[in-house]
Amino acid sequence: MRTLTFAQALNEALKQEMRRDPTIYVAGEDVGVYGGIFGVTAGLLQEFGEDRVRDTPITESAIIGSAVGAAAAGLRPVVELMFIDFIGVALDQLYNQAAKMKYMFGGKARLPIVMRTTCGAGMCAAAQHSQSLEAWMMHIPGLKVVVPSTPYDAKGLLITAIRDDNPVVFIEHKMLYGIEGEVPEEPYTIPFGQADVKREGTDVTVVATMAMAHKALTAAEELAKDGISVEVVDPRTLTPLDVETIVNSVKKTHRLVVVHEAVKHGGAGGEIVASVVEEALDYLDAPPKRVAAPFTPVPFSPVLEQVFIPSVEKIVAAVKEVVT
Amino acid sequence: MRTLTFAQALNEALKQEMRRDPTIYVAGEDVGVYGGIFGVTAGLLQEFGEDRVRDTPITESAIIGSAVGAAAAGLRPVVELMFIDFIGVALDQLYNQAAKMKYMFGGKARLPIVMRTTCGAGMCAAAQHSQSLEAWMMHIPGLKVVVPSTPYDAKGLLITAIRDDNPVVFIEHKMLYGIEGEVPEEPYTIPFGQADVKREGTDVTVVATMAMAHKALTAAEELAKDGISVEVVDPRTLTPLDVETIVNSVKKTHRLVVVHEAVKHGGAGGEIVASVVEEALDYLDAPPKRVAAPFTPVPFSPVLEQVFIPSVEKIVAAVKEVVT
Amino acid sequence: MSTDTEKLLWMYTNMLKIRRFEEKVGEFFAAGKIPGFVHLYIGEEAVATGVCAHLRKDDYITSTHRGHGHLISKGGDLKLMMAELFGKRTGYCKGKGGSMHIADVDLGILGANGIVGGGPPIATGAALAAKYRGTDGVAVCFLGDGASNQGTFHEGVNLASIWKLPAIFVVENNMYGISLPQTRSMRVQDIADRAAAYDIPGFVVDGNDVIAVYEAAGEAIQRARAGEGPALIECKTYRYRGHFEGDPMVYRTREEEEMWRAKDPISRFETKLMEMGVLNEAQAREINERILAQVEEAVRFAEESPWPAPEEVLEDVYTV
Amino acid sequence: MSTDTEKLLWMYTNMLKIRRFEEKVGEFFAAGKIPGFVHLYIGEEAVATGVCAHLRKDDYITSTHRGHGHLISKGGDLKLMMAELFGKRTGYCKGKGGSMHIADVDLGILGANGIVGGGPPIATGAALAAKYRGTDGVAVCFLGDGASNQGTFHEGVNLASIWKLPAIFVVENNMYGISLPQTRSMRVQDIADRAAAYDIPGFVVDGNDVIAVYEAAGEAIQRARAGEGPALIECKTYRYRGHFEGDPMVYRTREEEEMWRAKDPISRFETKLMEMGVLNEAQAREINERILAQVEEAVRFAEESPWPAPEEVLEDVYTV
Ligand SMILES: Cc1ncc(C[n+]2csc(CCOP(=O)(O)OP(=O)(O)O)c2C)c(N)n1
Ligand SMILES: Cc1ncc(C[n+]2csc(CCOP(=O)(O)OP(=O)(O)O)c2C)c(N)n1
Ligand SMILES: [Mg+2]
Ligand SMILES: [Mg+2]
Repeated sequence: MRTLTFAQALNEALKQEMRRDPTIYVAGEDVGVYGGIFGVTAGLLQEFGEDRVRDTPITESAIIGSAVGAAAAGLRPVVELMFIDFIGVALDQLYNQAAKMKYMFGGKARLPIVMRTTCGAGMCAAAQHSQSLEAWMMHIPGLKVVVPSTPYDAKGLLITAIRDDNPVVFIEHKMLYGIEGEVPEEPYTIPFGQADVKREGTDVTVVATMAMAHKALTAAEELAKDGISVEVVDPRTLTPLDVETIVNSVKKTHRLVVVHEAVKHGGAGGEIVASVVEEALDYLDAPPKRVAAPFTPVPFSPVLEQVFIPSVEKIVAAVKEVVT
Repeated sequence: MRTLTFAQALNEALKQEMRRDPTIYVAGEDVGVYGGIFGVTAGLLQEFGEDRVRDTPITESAIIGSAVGAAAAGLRPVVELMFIDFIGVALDQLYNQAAKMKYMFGGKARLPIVMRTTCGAGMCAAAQHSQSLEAWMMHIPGLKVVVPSTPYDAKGLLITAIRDDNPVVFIEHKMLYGIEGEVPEEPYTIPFGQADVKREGTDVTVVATMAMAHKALTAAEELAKDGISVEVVDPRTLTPLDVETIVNSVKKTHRLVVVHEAVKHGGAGGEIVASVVEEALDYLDAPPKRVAAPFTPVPFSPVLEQVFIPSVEKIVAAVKEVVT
Repeated sequence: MSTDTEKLLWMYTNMLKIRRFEEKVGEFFAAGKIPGFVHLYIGEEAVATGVCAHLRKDDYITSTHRGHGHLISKGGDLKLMMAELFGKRTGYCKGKGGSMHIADVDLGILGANGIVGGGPPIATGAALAAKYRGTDGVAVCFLGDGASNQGTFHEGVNLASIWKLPAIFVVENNMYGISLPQTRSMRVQDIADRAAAYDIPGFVVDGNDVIAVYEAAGEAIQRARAGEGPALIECKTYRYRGHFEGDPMVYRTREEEEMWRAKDPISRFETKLMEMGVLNEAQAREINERILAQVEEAVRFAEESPWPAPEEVLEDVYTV
Repeated sequence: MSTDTEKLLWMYTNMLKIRRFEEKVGEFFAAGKIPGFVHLYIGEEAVATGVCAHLRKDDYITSTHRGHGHLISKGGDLKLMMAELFGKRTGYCKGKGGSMHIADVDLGILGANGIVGGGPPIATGAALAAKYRGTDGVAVCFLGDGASNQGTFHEGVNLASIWKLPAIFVVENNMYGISLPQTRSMRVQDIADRAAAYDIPGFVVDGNDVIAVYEAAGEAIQRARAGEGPALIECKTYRYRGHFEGDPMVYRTREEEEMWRAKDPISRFETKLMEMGVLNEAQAREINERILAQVEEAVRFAEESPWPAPEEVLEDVYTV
């Protein structure tokens, strides 16, 4: 099969969906003429024109807020928040408006909004351009939260997101844009709430998302050399969260390591660990472990940033701890 | 000893600290002439004047942002965010600016800011005035997060917060303002990161904060009648979190229930459960349980709101499940 | 004045409807039958009425925490509103929203809003949808003087301006944001002056004169329908009640209140209509009675309606 | 023009310092020695220079993602800056901040800022502190044309206005916010017109004429020191480089760039100073060489400095 980069897979999903449904429009900073700061919206303006591909001023509250109004009035906005770090200037429109409207209105609203955004460290972009804030998004009833790790997942999940009638936060880890993988040409969907077992194994379950899924797979390779068989589970969506697949894996392996790039304290890992122990405490042969960033802002210097980001070595070490 | 309401205890702390230190000022919506929408800043304007007690427009970004600038320039702002639900219009100034400045600047900044705010359901104030968002605050390195449950704790923790050289989010549950308790007249501090065992017990550890600490105590009373001895631990601060006291309690009781009013998914309970099982898995005789709100916005109708808020009955039921 | 009789009587009737409905709401709040925060619009009826007199069903509005007047003016059903205020399952939001979140998307009402400044970006988006679909629909955003200090106001208006959207921002300047007088929340005297920052027209009108509001809104809405972009209309008005029911109102004087009551939008308009011969005492009495009956019916409906079932708490979070 | 020779030469020297420093930064970025996002100020040097020429050490500034020019103008140390850009432990932020977060609180530099629109509320707070303590200190907020569309701008300026704080908002209108031309991000031609929304003075100046900037800033800062409140100064200027290093610049024409290069703030000022007899060729050469030496020294310092130790990642989160 043909391979695409993660960014190309997203771009293809956008184009295919926009061709299918004229009520979809794209808006955000530099999404048009520039084609998106990471190139994900490249070529859209040329194909779909200014009405459907809207360069906005620097005005995140109005970008997301106008998506809320447009969606309530029948359109299907796909808006870009250039970095998830910027959500603090616009979060109200996401959690108090988009996510709650349907409920507050007694069910009588439909908010098919996708907010695409980037997260993550690795580019020395420092404390305000490198965060992983998916845990905040998870804690918002009414939202769905998508965290793809491969080009294949990225395309299928984005198409699902665009067709979903609820507000969806679609988080793209910036270090993944360049990775390649096989991607079917035709449009396809991947259901939300279905974790993907990226590697089967029997000794330990490693749950990891986005860039960390790749590190977990690398760690699994290394651990295989030591005779440790690692199952890598990628939840793919955090809301809804496929606890069942994770629990089933733990029931098989009896050990759990959860990896994320966000800081540990208050992160998504707590939710995953808690969900597993609530359902499968007796299956655990060792205390679960979380591998996550230390409780600090993201440092700039490459030396420090690499210490900050959970490494393959740390995952290997954590797995070794739980299997012994 | 003299008793005060929770609101009065906070008011006294503010007055005593403002008398002590002329660099402290208070700012926020309706904090002056009105005395605060819940009365916590009553009398401050009269005693300290307009320079130190500043009524602001409706401009949360500028309220918090100006506190950042004023603190960096040597003052000690105590600002009020009327409801924590409103943080979405101003969060950037809290997490990208206040919380990160010291680190981003290589240590050379001091941001002694207290942001007081209210949380919680119980007044039929509906989805945008009833949330519990402490989990978001926990996930921000550089912030401290205070969640008092009694008038005594409220006063001591607020004084500690004001004297702390870091940004502190001080969360007051609105249903607690009227509760009474003994409060010493002189100023005193309660160190952050020290959980308080509100009731000793031997059969199960119930960790609960703010309004839920009271419900946990009530549940403990009821369970005592059935011969179940409940230890109620109130962390009092979520960052820093006193894992040690909680773990020690669990090592004694071998059972854990965590209660909070926030929605369960992505809530602080996940962090607490995960922290405990990572350190004390072998001590647990039953799967831990979380009692928390369902994954919905806060509904308006009193009938629904009371279903939404974790009840004494639900805590009792959860405890019974883990002890059998 | 060329407005036809029917329109004039609709405006009179609508203002009275708001007034009587809200008086009843105040009573039931005081009696403990309506819980939560309730912000009454009494005194400001001319604003929503004069603006909405121009709106069609396919136009949109965004409202505020002080929303009953907007909803009624856009065609909101009194029974469904009252039931919602009572927290009953027959209410507009099945009891999930309450006063601050009543909506009727089918009528183009995109909701009251508990977040001050929440509306402007949303109205901008609704206006975008109208334009995107090639209709001549408009979106009206109601907001307060206090809200015009919020950053979302600046952003919403600016976006509407550069995209030339059919959005009309109606500032209800009732002189206070809770306890803070407008004079202490901004240095400009006229909020309409802020329109210049976005190169759009700004109008200042007497918000207690429904005809003045009607005329300014007519001009702005006509421009918007013709594709000429947004406008800002500032209506100077006053709320008679506290910020919310239960407000001790320590921040203003009884003299000020009296001064404004003397400019009551309803009695002024009633007098005018009588002078014009459009209305007489008997008709006025008849209209009033009809409205009172409607309000009573709404109350009865609300009181007799069932509470939501506990398990309904879990419904309506997601569209499936 | 009454500005004395010393000040004129300081301004000339300062602009050159920014230019040479940043040229070097551009080189090292291209060579892969400086990581992350780097936004250069080249072409806009007159703005920071003309404004900061009035500032004292106890005055405050807030800066932006495009901050090197502001920092240098407020007295920032080139060695510490360059080391920070390299990510070394001897840098201003011990390698934790990088280009977007350089600060020197002791010099009143409250930080570059990665959040567009982050500065206005912060500068307002610093101005509040100056006023609160009864000093005549001021706070200057630098921001871009793009940032003036952000809600935080509206809020920060409004608060400074009603509290009559000594805050000066300097909009560096370089015609673009990344790829979006100012003409497409707002309908007003002059951002200074937005000052009227807060009833404060607004100035439009040629941002490539350091004397024009100096004079407008002087007036605004003097007012602020005298307790007359904030002002907005819009400086029309242009960035020569891409938005960040590596930007393909698909959104503007080479003709436009050439037009602006013809108005280069440094060569214009150099010519002027020579005409005035304040500067001659030899002096200019000498100044240039001195600056080059300083920049070289900064580079050497940065290159020779050690990396942070891994465990330092955990330090400096909290004040204990
Ligand atoms: C973001 C936000 N900040 C503060 C509040 C609290 N609040 C509710 S109404 C109100 C005053 C609003 O004033 P204005 O916009 O003038 O409207 P009015 O109440 O006068 O109709 C305030 C401060 C809120 N609901 N949302
Ligand atoms: C809140 C926020 N939104 C978007 C960005 C991304 N961004 C960085 S610089 C920039 C353009 C800023 O334009 P302007 O204010 O005119 O400053 P200039 O770069 O032209 O100096 C943008 C959109 C950001 N850093 N922060
Ligand atoms: Mg008002
Ligand atoms: Mg610019």
